[in-house]
Amino acid sequence: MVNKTLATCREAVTGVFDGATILLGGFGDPGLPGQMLEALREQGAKDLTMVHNGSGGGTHALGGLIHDGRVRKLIASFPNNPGGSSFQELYLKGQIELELVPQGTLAERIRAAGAGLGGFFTPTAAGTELAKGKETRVIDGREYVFEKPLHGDFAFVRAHRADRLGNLNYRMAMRNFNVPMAMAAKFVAAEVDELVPVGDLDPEDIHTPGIFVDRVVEVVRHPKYLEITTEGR
Amino acid sequence: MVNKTLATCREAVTGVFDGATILLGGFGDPGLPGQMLEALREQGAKDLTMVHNGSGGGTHALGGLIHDGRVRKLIASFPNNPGGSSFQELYLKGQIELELVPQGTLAERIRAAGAGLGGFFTPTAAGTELAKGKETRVIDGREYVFEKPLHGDFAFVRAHRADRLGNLNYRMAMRNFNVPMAMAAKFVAAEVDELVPVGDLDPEDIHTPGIFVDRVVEVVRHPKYLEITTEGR
Amino acid sequence: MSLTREGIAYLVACDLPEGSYVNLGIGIPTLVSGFVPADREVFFHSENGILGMGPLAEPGHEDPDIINAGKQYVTLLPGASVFDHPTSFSMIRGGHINYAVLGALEVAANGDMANWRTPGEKVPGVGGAMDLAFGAQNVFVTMTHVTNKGKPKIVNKCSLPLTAPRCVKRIYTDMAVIDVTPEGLVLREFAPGLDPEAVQKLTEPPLRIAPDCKEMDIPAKFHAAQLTPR
Amino acid sequence: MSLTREGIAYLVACDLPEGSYVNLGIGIPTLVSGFVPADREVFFHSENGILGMGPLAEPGHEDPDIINAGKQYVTLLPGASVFDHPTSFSMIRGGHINYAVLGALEVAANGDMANWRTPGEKVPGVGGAMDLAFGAQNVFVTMTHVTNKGKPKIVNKCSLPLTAPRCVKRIYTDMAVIDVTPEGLVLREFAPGLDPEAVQKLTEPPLRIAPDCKEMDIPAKFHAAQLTPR
Repeated sequence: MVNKTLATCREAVTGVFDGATILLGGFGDPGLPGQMLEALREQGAKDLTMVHNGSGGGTHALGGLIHDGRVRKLIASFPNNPGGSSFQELYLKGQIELELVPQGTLAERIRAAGAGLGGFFTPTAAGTELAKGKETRVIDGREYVFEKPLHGDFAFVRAHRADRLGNLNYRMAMRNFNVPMAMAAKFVAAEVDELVPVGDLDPEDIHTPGIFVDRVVEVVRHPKYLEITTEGR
Repeated sequence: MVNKTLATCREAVTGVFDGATILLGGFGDPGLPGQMLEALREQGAKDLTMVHNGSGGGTHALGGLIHDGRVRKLIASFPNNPGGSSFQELYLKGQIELELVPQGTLAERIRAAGAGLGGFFTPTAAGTELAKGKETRVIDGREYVFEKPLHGDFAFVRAHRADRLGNLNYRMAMRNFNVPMAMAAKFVAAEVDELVPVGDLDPEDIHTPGIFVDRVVEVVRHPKYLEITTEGR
Repeated sequence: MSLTREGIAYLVACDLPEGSYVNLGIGIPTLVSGFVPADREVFFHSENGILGMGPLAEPGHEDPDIINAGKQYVTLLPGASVFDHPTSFSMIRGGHINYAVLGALEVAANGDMANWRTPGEKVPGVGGAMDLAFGAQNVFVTMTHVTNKGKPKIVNKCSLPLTAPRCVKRIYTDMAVIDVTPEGLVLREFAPGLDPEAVQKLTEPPLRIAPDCKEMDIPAKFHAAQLTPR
Repeated sequence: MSLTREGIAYLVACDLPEGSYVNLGIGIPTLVSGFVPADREVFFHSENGILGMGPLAEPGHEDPDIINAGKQYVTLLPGASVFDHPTSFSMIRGGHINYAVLGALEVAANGDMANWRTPGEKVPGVGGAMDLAFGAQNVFVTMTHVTNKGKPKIVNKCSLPLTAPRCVKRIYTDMAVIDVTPEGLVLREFAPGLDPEAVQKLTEPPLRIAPDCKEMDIPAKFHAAQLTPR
């Protein structure tokens, strides 16, 4: 019997190696796998490349990982979110690298990785500082920038409900980066509010089919992780 | 008050002009807007470019439109579906043009149009007859084919439930090409099994948000249109 | 005289037609939704995957999974939908959003706009700003007419890094409403008590005066004695 | 001796591991799902947006909105999900499908495969064949070993238009199971009553014999007296 569930986030992050690229889901609190991040802090892997919309907040979760000096590079659209002090301090000291990507381009690069594409042309950023050094092309009279897929060695996401087959359902605005990220990594683990028996999720309510997911951990929501990760746009 | 509903498919197709490109949703029967097609047959526009997975069947719906000589060009992945005799006959006579596109590339080109991309690189078809004359590029050691977005002047789709804001919900395997097609045309009309009051569709159950949809027509399912459109892969 | 921040937002709200799909940036733009007439249906989009966003959630009634792009707890109106980031930015980049209302630091006569890097900012962040500026059908800018130091923000050429070139359609400030057209900037309205000359004095590029240019018709509660600080 | 079509499908089914995600093409491949051991969970994907597909629907119990890529009414197993075409082909092209089991007209020694244009066919159609051949992690081919005219289908070089170059991992025929490796074709199993020489005689490229090459262990009901016609 297929069983993708694990008892703890600690078990879900054991394979993370030094230098790994990690896709970290969520936007603000909804969909952020806060306990996976705490488990990752304990696990110890370093020189990580983290892919996330922001830079986390304070010294917890992603902010904590950065604060601990475990992140070599951040790929993000909005790393200067209010409260993201650890990143900002390290960045100004030259101790962390930043690849700044417009939010829509970030989402599309991750999707392209999951969809097996070699790259795409987006209009966003053409003619701006963020297109410097990038290939551009005029297509049907409009200028586009070439962007490559963004693959992860690991993706960590948070969903609402899941079954042992790895099928995931998200509540409301939890889908955000989680849906594309769960498609774009070699190993995908989800922390979820609730594990349900196979068949309880309606086929129409599964937003991330189990084919994309390797491991699932039930993590009852902790109010702490609903507060600490707040970041601005 | 916003009201995107119309009483008949006839009204929904009035704007179709000679030479228009029409994205036609559905795969087999599920999601095929059969009544829109019948209305289009009556409406009379010609020299149409139809974008659909197959070529329809017999002399009804898409098959009928082709049979009537109204289609100048078909963009499809599987036009030789069993029963699609009108297309096959006209094609062999040189009376209809064909652009053959692998099914995944077809879906992705339509999505790219809806997503505002200028094109993308796909591995599919690299080194085959279907890549002839196309730009190719080796990216990270693999060969890819460049494909451009496929926009429609019109898209016709079928959904299960809808509201006056144009929000659409699909049952089971109805989503297929309908989701990307509804994003990729200047004018989008849906025929639906049932119109419901605004608020009856759960925010999580809306697969095509109303922003993509211009017109909605309630069409109770006709068994006739569940039979006639059967086509092979 | 000039307008309050609310006054600027009010002007934008009046111009959003029934049935339009709108994304509001941070700052003055967030105020716009509060001034849409009650009988007009306008749909607000949030980058993180919401269409049909309502007002901020009442304290104690927050849904932890419903936030806006500014990470505030918000509500959903009947008919709202939720979706993932690729879909959300397809709406933006694909030209499905009718209006993006954005704050700006500078707008040039040709519609170039800068709003993502403030001069003193050492850590850059772009968020969804570029996607919106490149993708929305109409980019409306709201800003104070001049900087804290009294310098025009509507300039011949942007000095700050661009968010997008030639993207702005209309500018709403505490002094004026100005259209960006292929023939240059066109003054459409000026704040009560001002005149076109007063607006031109604080605007770097030359303004053409629209044939129907007029003083704003705006309730007194939106009037401010002085220019609104940024 | 050789195998029936069901026998070929049975061999494939035995090789699909627990928890694998599989897309079955038309023809012999569709028979595979019927031979997966009852205690083994294997998930079947359909291009039109289904994962977790079950058997064909019983007559009178068809759901009009649940069909497979061959347009047959099918069922969903518990844990199944439905999605749109872009997502479905992301599963395929993105390398998420573990096994695509496809019929073929020709397979070459280097793994080139041709299955989308039959020689006599005047109207071309490709469907999802290329996406599957390019995208799946492992492409398994099922076919009769020779054509109706007795010519080998496993050839030095494909004469028909390719579906994808160098895509095939393993070939299942009514005579043999053959792996495509960087060192060429490797014979792993031969049908009961045959020997490697008999297989080689009807195979154009040279076969290497696997060290553990053996006669198939397959129930007698799958044995056929003669080569199975195409």
